[in-house]
Amino acid sequence: MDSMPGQHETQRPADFLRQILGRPAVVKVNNGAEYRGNLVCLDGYLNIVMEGTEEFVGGELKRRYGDVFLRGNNVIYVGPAPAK
Amino acid sequence: MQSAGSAAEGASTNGALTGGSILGEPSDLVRLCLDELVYVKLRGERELVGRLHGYDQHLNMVVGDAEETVMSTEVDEETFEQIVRTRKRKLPLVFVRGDTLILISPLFRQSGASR
Amino acid sequence: MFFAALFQTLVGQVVTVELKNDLCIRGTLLSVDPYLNVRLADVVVTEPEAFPALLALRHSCTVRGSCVRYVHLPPDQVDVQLLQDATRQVASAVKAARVRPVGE
Amino acid sequence: MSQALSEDLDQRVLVCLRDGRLFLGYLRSYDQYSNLVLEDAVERVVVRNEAFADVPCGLRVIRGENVVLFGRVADESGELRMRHRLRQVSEEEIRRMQEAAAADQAAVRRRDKLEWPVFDDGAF
Amino acid sequence: MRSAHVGASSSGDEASGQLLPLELVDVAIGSRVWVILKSAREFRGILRGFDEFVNLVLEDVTEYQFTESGTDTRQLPSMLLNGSNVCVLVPEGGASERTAA
Repeated sequence: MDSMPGQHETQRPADFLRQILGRPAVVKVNNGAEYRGNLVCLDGYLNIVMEGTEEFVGGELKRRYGDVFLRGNNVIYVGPAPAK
Repeated sequence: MQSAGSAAEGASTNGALTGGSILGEPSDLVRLCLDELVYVKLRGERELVGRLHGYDQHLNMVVGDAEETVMSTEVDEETFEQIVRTRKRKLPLVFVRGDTLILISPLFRQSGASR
Repeated sequence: MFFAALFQTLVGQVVTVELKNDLCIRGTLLSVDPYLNVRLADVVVTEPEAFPALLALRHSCTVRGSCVRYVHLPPDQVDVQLLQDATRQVASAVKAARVRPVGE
Repeated sequence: MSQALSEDLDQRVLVCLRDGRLFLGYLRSYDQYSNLVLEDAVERVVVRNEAFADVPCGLRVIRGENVVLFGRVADESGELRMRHRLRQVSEEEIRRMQEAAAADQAAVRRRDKLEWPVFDDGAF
Repeated sequence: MRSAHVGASSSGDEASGQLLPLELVDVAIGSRVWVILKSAREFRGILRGFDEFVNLVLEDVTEYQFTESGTDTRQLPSMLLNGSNVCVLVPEGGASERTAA
């Protein structure tokens, strides 16, 4: 039992989200656009508020937002911004 | 043995998570947008800029004095060139169904405009 | 529910319903239900060249709420101040009714 | 939706579906999901701004979630206005026109592909 | 709503040799999985956890997006994948050792 790979590292979605809160994050939405900014808060529908956000479409910076609310149904994934 | 996905635990994701901000949950940002100028991105390459007069939990909204921008790409019949066409129109008062909404952003807190 | 009540106050007014398939229908609002399905009277399809078959519609027309993109409202018939106040009230009521959020 | 539906009961209605198809028939029954039962139904096949044909399909049950809109067509003037723009043709004729229109669109798509060379295998 | 019995001590089910769908997901925790979305997008990574909506926590992720001009791939250290877009989840090795335990 104790030899199970990665057993101790099990992480539920709620834990994961709590961990990345208040940190730089990347959110990908249905239409392929990507949002990079500070993750301010989110709810169970995966509605997300980010600040200082940049919008990338096809790898190209399209727009900047001070604060932005992303509707959860369009969110494909959310994760910590990869270290540069 | 622990289980990663018990419903009781999972249900807690239905609450809001906040990163030490004045915003307790995402909809708080939308509430702050009331009576303010907002930028709204909709499905189908549509954008609205207007004043937010109302919304509900589905993000259905009523926006006043709005300008809508619709972007469409077309292929030129002759040259086969890709043309991005933007059409703009004024919408004095419009109800927007929430399921088409991708994002909403208050313009008064916007740090930088589009490039 | 909230917007159904707003539409209820607009019964008898002329509105334009724009659907997600780009069809626009103008007509007098007859009724609305909690799903925001709307029923219009004396309907006019604003782009008949795109949807000629719908010219056959006349008397009344029922539109499924989920197919709606916009409803263009008559600005002089909506008290936006009232709407904002109602929105705030509903928002705080919804928040109060929700279970205590986690992560606090 | 359903309280409004009762007014249309036993009327000739036009139903527009999400995939763009149109059906006409006498509304005989419905339920809370606005599933509809049409009697003496026809599918109205329309090609562009040219022509239409009514293809009989008897009794039809239409699933509510696929309905975009519907309304009464009892009024003759509406039908006349429509016929002013679209001439009525036979089922065979409208199928031929549909195929021609589809071929046209395929040609446009092929032109798009020239602009966007998709295949690296020298297919073009 | 899905059943609340998500892999919660599956001893009874083991006796009958049955494995409920979400138990399979539970068993895949800690091993690599291949996730196919409803759209032209796929992910490969180590499954760290999930909830009743099949939202998935993945680690060491490769994202594949299939476009007309080929496949775009990118690497991400970790992510929460929205369950509402998930179509297929395939455990890719390592899982068998866990079932034996």
